[in-house]
Amino acid sequence: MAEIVPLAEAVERSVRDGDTVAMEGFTHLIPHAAGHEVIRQGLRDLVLVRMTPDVIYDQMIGAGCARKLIFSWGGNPGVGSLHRFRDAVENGWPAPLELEEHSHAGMANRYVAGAAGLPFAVLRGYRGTGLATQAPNIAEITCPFTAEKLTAVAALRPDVTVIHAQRADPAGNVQFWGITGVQKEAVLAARQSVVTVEEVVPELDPRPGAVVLPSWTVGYIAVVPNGAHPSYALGYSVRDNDFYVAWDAISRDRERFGQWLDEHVRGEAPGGLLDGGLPAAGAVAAGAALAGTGVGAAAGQFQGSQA
Amino acid sequence: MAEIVPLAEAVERSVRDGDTVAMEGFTHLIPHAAGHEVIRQGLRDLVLVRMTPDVIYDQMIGAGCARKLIFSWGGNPGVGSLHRFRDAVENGWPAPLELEEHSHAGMANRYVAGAAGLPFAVLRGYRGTGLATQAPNIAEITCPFTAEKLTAVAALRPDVTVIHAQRADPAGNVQFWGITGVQKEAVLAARQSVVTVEEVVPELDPRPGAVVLPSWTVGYIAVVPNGAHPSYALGYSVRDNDFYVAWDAISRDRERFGQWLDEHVRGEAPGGLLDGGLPAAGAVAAGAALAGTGVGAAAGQFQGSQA
Amino acid sequence: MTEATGGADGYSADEIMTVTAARSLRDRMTCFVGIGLPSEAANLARATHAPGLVLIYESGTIGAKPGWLPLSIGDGVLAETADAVVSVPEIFNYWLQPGRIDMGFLGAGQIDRFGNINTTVVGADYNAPKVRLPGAGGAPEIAASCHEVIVVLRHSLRAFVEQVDFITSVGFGEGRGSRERLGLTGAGPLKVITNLGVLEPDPQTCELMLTGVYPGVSVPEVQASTGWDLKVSAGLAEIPPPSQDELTALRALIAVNPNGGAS
Amino acid sequence: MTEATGGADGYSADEIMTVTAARSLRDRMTCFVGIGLPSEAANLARATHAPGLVLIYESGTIGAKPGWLPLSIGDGVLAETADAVVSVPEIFNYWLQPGRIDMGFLGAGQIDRFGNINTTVVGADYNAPKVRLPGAGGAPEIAASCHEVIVVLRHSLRAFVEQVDFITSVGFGEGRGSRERLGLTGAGPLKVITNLGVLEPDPQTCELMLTGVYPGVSVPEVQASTGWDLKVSAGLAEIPPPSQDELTALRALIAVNPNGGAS
Repeated sequence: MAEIVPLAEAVERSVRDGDTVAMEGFTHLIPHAAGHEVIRQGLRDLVLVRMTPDVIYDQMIGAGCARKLIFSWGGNPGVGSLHRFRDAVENGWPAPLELEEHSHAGMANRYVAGAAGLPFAVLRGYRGTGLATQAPNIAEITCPFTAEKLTAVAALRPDVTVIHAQRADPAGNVQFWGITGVQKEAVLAARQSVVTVEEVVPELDPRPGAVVLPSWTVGYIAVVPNGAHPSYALGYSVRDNDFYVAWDAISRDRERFGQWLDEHVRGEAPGGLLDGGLPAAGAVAAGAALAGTGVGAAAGQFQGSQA
Repeated sequence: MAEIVPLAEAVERSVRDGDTVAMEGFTHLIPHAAGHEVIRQGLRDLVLVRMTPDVIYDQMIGAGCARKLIFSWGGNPGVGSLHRFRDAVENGWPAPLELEEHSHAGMANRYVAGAAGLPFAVLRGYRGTGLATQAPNIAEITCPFTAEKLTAVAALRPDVTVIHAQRADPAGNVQFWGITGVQKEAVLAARQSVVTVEEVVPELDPRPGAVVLPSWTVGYIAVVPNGAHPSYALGYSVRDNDFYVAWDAISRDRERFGQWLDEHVRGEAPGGLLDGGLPAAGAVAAGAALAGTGVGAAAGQFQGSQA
Repeated sequence: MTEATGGADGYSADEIMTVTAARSLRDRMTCFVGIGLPSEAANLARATHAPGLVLIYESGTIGAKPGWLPLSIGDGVLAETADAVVSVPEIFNYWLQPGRIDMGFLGAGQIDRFGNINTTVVGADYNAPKVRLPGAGGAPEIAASCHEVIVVLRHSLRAFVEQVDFITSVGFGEGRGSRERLGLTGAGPLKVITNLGVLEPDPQTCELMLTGVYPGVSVPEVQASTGWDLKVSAGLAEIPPPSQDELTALRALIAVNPNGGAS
Repeated sequence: MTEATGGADGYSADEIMTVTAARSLRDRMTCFVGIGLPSEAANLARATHAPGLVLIYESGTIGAKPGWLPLSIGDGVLAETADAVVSVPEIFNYWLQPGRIDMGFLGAGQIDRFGNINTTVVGADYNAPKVRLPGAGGAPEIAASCHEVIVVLRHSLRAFVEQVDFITSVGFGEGRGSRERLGLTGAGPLKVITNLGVLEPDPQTCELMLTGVYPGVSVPEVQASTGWDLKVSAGLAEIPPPSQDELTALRALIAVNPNGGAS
């Protein structure tokens, strides 16, 4: 049975330093507010999992939460590079970031295997690519009927999956609709889950295209209106495309990023715990003077590869 | 692009003697009218595929359409045995029926593999059961990451899949809702498809829980109101439970079955072709005097195994 | 169909069987339910002591709350009252297979001393069966993957056999350790509930033994209906008869069934 | 970002590139579309000669009909105008993987003489890249499974290289026969459309050769922007400039984009 609690409590009770944390939402319904809470609580050494580590993980990586990233596409959709992500990979700032990268199809199937209680999933994928040799958790598998060679990917089983949804009911059933992405699989694959919602309504009337996660499959629910911003919740908000464009400049510079973090994340206290184990804000921004990362080249060329 | 045509034409253009034909619908939306059309057209030697070959396949098997049945549960749900099915298996009447049987999970995953363009699917299933050794298309497979032993099932790729849906639009997009079963997978796994619908509407407004099959994934659409009877179409009809109960007596006796077939299937001509290649009605009922099949024992005990 | 033996205090053997099965379900459990006796018992539990019981049918209906006994696992009432309706592949792959369901509730054609279930064929030759049964359905994976399993069926020599003619669904296989060797994640059939009493696996051998009888039922009577040398538990208990509330609820449930019961 | 070279008759190099890409799409095709240049071209085709083009985005929107260029593959307008919205696992497993999609429309960071695509890292050492690119996304399986693939990217020596630093998505691998050996079911990148002209694989070797140039573009100019010895097709054609209708439609499409184009 899901418990409805404040966001800070949901994160405090579910996420530990070093955990494997998946925050999913495919452009739509990205749990930004929960990501900010993870930053505020000063969590460290996380293995972050996400198909499209866009602005939300750029912020968490830049804030020093992550030790490793498991992903399939890391960019600012329609805008360009993720500068904090690139700074971590190219310059080890604020800390080195280990990468495990896949294709979207591979990541989606890794969640499917996790949700299905299987140790692996099979797909036509990776064959002939550098990914197949670069990443672990990818193996060749032979069809026992046709002898055809295919690819197996290992199941993903996050310690915690975090998503944002439109609604829950008082019993803790969760409902989301629109582009529903891989969130059902990500929640069902995880040991624990946190769902932020726009609102709690007395009853979840059926909606076209809606996914319902029964209360007994969810850990914690926190009511956070507009908790996906700058992503959106269909029926509640629209995607703040201006923010994604603005993020390019904010994130390009370490110092400006640090200021933004202080002002817009660490300065906000949606549910207490503000002073719980946080590093001093100055310490995070300290490395900014070392910048000059040379990022930003060719962003326009590379974004097309998002497909 | 789907073509909207009369039912007789849809069946005539898509099904050939000897084809592998899947008619799906999980209790809900069973394409009975299309099954009757297959009987009327006198199709023979079909390999019939269906998770739950209930009354619809009892009729088709009794009418002599089938050479082989690939299935996972053959009963009259909530009532008892399928007497025509049992007569074919136990006494070879009207013709011997080869069986390939699976579990529901195995059949569902065989369709999934077919829909996904994979030669096989993996599940935790069959291990320790007699099915694993009895049926082909089941093999042990080892996880390349954990060395765990699991089960692989071969993809199902029917020549034709036939389903019933609530609605289509003039462009041939198909929509169905309620218990949607395995129909999406069965259509996507097949080379060709026939969809009977309750009605064609100008526009398919979104419905909660609806599956939409785009026109370009469907072969033929035929408008057949109440085409699922005695099964039902949520929002259009209710399940005719009385018919399922009555079927027990109708189907128990070869002669009575033959009469029913003449009256309710062969006697109806929804779209021409009535005289196209049909055996004389008398020939079908001829074996009835040979009956005495001893069926009906223990039906009450066995139905519980449907779950 | 087995004739129900008349019960002592105005209840039938079938009624105490269903009531006993219902009592095995705890509130808020998730329960994968087959049609027939299992569905009757699960819906009785939901109508009495376990209002928060989550009923899951293989048609993909999760949290169905039917107001009467459905005749089939795909009745419209199941979809209309469910918390969620998912596809058939999904119900097996995402919900049953990972061990997400607490209880599997099965019927059986034959059952043997190690709780293995046959719903495929009666007779030694698969290709020339004496009786062709419906087949596996969802049972093999329910038996494999639910945390625990309850089997409900009426006692008879035909049904309770030394060894089943065909293993459709694995109980304890060849005895203790079999499930582990096969990689089956659930605990197996922890209770077999019949119209005479209750059988449970011996913790040492996993052989089913008699652990409870209904009022007025003798041990020899049960043994005479069992096709193996049925051992009796040292802690054999007499199972309490249905309460008036339980009987009333069960009869109300059956009375509103449009087809007069799913038996 | 590459500066668009000014076109002859009042159109830019980027505009003729997008128009040429759009012309490669036929009406009623199904087309798996990436954001950026591919999405621009596909939406232009739908707005002009191919109104029945079925746009499929990896966010799970099938048959999306956006009225403007979406900034991301998950913009609300895609879901709201789609014939069907499916989950991300489903779009890859049931729709892309089986070869159900006619055309895949990709961008690229680097591309090599055999049409292999790199969107992962620039530099020889994966662990210490000169430039970290976004990664694979859906591209490897789009490149593998669509019936055919079109790649759209701007010409430069940095982008058109003898051999990519990292094969993110396979074009023709090491040349003719590679795709078959790898079991890739689609035909591969049959066109690479740039801001200078069009490259297509040599039917014998699968090496990309120049088959078309835009008005005012010389062959040496294209060769000077290509990092390998670019062969020229015997049937080299001059590609017709955009028509006024095409230009008007393209500019209208970009003008209504809330964020001024997906560049």
